[in-house]
Amino acid sequence: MKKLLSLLIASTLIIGSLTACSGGQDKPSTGNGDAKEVKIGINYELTGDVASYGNASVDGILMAFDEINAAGGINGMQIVPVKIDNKSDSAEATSVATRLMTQEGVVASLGPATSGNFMATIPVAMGSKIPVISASATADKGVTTDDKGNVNDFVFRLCFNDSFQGVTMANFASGNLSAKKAVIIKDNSSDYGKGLAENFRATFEAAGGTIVAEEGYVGKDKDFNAILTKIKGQEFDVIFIPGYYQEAGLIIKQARDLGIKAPVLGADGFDSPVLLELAGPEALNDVYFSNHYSSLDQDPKVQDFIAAYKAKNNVDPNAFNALGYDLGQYIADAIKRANSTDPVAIKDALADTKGFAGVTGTFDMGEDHNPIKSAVVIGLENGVQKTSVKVDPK
Amino acid sequence: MRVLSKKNIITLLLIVAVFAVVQVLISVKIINSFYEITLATICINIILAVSLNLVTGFTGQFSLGHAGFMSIGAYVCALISMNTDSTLGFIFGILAGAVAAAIVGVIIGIPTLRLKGDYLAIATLGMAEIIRVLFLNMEITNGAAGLSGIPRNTNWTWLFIFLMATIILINNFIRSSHGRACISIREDEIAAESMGVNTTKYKVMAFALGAFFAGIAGGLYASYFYFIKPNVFGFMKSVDVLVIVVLGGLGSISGSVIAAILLAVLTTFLQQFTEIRMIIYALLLVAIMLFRPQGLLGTKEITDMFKSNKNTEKIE
Amino acid sequence: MPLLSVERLTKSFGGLTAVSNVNMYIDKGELIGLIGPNGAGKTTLFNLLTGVYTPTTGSIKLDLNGNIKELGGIKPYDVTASGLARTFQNIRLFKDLTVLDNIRIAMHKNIGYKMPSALFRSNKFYEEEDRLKIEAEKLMDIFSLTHKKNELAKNLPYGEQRHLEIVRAMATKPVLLLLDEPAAGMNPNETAELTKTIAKIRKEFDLTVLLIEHDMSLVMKICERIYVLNYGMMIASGLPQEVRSNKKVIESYLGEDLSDASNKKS
Amino acid sequence: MEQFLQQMVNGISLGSIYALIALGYTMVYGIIKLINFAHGDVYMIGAYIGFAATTFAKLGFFPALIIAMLASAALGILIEKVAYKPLRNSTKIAVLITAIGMSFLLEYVMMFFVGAEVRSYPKVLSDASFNLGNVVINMQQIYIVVTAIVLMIILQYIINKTKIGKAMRAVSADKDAAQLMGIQVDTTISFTFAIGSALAGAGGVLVGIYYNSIDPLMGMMPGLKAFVAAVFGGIGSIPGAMIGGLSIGIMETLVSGYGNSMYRDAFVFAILIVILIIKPAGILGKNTKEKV
Repeated sequence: MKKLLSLLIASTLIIGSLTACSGGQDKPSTGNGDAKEVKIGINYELTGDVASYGNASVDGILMAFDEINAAGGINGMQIVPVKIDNKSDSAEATSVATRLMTQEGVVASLGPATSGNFMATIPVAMGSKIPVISASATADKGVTTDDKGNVNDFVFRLCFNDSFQGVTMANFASGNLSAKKAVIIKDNSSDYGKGLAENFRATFEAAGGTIVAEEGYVGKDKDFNAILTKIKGQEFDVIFIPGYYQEAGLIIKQARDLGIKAPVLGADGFDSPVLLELAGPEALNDVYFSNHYSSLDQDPKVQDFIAAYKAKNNVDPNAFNALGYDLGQYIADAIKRANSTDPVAIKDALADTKGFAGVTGTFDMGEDHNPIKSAVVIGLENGVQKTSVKVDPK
Repeated sequence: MRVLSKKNIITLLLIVAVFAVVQVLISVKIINSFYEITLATICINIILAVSLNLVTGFTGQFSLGHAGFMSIGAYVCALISMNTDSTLGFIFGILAGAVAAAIVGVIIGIPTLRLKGDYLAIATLGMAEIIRVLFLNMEITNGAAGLSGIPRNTNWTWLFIFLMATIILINNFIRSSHGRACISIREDEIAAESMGVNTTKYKVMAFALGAFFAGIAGGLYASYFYFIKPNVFGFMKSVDVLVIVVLGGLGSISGSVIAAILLAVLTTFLQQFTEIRMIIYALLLVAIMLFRPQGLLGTKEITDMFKSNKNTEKIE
Repeated sequence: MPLLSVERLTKSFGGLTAVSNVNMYIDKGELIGLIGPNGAGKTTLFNLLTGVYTPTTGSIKLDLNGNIKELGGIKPYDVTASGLARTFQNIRLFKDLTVLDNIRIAMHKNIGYKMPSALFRSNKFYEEEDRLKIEAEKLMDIFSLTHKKNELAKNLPYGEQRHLEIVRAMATKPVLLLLDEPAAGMNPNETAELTKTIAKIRKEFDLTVLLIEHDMSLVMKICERIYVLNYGMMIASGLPQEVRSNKKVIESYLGEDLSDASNKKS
Repeated sequence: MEQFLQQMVNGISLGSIYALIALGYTMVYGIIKLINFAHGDVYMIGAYIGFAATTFAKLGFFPALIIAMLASAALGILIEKVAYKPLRNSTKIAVLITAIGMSFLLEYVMMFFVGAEVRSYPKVLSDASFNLGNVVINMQQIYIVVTAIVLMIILQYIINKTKIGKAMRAVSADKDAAQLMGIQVDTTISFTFAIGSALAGAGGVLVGIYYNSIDPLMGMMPGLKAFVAAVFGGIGSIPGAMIGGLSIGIMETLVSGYGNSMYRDAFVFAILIVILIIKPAGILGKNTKEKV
């Protein structure tokens, strides 16, 4: 009886693994091939908690790929995106990355959008020697460098890390706004919110300011009246909201409704037309956030992208769209410069990027695989971008 | 030692053979690293499902908080093996995580297991949410950012060892007087009490044992997937495990094993249907429950089917 | 002191007093009947004796060779461990388990190994399981259920299910067996069979029995003493013939002639 | 003190939303003892229907509310007929898994069609606010509380005074007996789903207007919290759902306002567990013990 049981387990295990195998007999053809097309993996959060960020990034990436393909591709090769959903789950992200690299024969993989899920793909990339790039994984530690500080060769990102934006906004608060007391309302359910909050606090306090309160919320919350009422009773000069537009828009609206007039600060998570829709124009005064670019920028690259995106999707692009678009351009540019579909050559080209001019800024790829680019701090007036201050990296 | 009966030794040899075959397939790369991940997911899910089956299928206590116990095992194992990166550290981490989960299981089980049915389900769901919020706010767990860079000290060998240990030990438990006491609670709690079964004790025992093995699964998960964060162990994870158990059949260990494999193959297959994968998954879930609400095997084990065939043959 | 003595036992649910100030005793070896019309509180009294309900006031004392134990308010499994076992009015077998498993579960409290032995299958585990199986088979032999040991309880015919309930209760090795309407729903043949069985187990296991019956034919025939409950109160007690002629008892049965009543089958 | 009053205002308006969803939960649970996990998603669909009605059809608040309620009611009946009715004699857990499956289905079908991004409602109700002392009250908060109370009163009336209400209570007490008494059990259950879902749809529209933000996964957490509220108040009891919803809303607000906002959800669930242990039937529920 037990024998039969285990026999069965055994055979199902084998059958299970074999059926899994039979699905993928098509040979992974890493690069080279007949050089008519090049496969690029897209490993994003298309369903689950953070699906909106994943979908927005993929929109941008595919828009870039479409443009490139329409213009004849990379050195004559058409880009074939292999898009797989990771369900906003880190283990699934690992599995998808492995699938893309060992099964689908991609030369590079883009995404995931959030730091944790991106980190889950890093060991796979390092093992398979195929580059992974994220446009929005902002965590300071454990992304492009490992915990000992060594650079992860095959890992790149296009965005700022949390410390840069946290520090930038803290300096902006104490410098430009002469704030002495600040309140932090952070997205406690995302690594992004946590990282920004920590860096903001450290810098702001070092500059002589005090954090009078630090409150938290979780993604998809809609009611912030309780914490806003609580801080309303305290004295402070600015509110820092490390989080995404979906909640930040509501927080700003509810704060203004309750009569809280203090300036609101945020980071690139604010950059979305949805912020304006949620908060309404009246509430969006005295709101400042750091971003990669400003729509005020008259650079034709920026204006063309905004116009093209709008023509296609009927809305203004958000930060994920823009970063995704640049990510698509960036990988294509690297493949072109490498003039090869060998992942290692692509990796070298990615690392050796100088003066890449994207929508989200012109950058050199740094030694530590973080882009060296300046940020802009955008000021909103009635929901419209009115001011932008450029902040250069140290 | 009667445990070394001929039957059991043959079983053992078969288990070793299965292990060896898969090991060979891995080393000659017929099972490549992608399928190896699927295999790992299957092993971890089987451990989770079999341990939940002990609580929900055999003892009849409806739990929606299995991911909570898994997360305890995962965090404890991750923290220990990040500080002592060695196989010994890993083994110690796994066991420490499992024990921690079992202790929490006892602490939570004693008050909540007096509840019945849906109320217990909601209470266990709440308990798992509380555990998750604690991990989200603790310094040592690094909050929402999670723990990354967990050394991968696990591989097919360890996964298989823990998988087999889980199946064999839970199977042994079920087929002992203690296990029968648990089953009697599922069948009729009042009658069980009147037959001298200390229902609270056995519910807590099953709950703790289930938590222990969920903790092992968590440790394996942390160690295999390098990275954990609180949101991995949310309500959805508990539901995923419950779906495996119900799909396989409440009270059927082999059912859980088969369902875990089927679902893993299905998920892998559905990966390519990016936009509609969750729709297909949901439709399948509803359809299976509509057409086979008792699950694939009901309360039977796959071995029972062979046995009943044999019996009828004899009679004829 | 008698084997079981119940003193001033009362149970109220909110405003309703289901059992009120009941006194009774059972001597070792007796076969006692507890009768009364529907809703008289018989099953409530049973549930108080077996720990399902906690008494509002009063005491239930069990005397095992001078070792006196209070049963009121303790858990059903502790009551069972003290030596009381019961059957249920509406059969409560473990329906989806085999006959053998039903019996083995009831033997659980006498098992001689601990959980680690079960998990790792020590020699003790095998020895004890063997012993259990032998004992269970002995019990099944007595009730001629052996050939059905692998049948699911729910597949047995009604009469055998009732039998199995008794066997299962016997498997807990009780000193006092409480039978809750064992003949309910049985035809005369089955009832006769049951009567024989009860007599047999009394003799073979040196057992004391308390029997609830709504209908009196069985009770009058085999019980040595009878208690009569109505509206939660003990209205009469004594030998069958005394009870039969008791005015209060007759009234409580709506003036029916009890000889008639005893011929009727419910 | 002012702050406390303001927090109570916040808590009551949040609680009213939980109460609206909880009412549907409690009715469905009361009648077929099923945790209808898809209920939170009916609320989400209601919000989207209201969104479509106000944005594309340019309807006002009341027509949009009515349309959303009707459509949600129809959806509720459909879900019941397709997914739950065939399982009426199955195990509880099979039905629960089906409910979870339906919940996923609704969420991801919506995500497929409308995308994962949040949407915002056009302004169909005045969001003017006025001050009572230093306490700010938004007109929309008043709309929400009033709508919740009115719907609860209507519901209480339907259940206690009408024929169908009587049928609902009968089916909830004993389905088989009700059938024998000539009550059409299926119709009654459908009706219950219709009313419960209509309430959820109304909740969705109100939330859409009040918070101005809807997305396909918006039903998950409020759905769970509303179930907690229903259990807290005593499942199967209409006033219980109302009290439970308000209590959960106020408790959350107080934890965020005076305690640590990061432990808000943990606190709510801890309270739930404590309530379940000391009074398993909830505040207004009746304790029923199994007959032996």
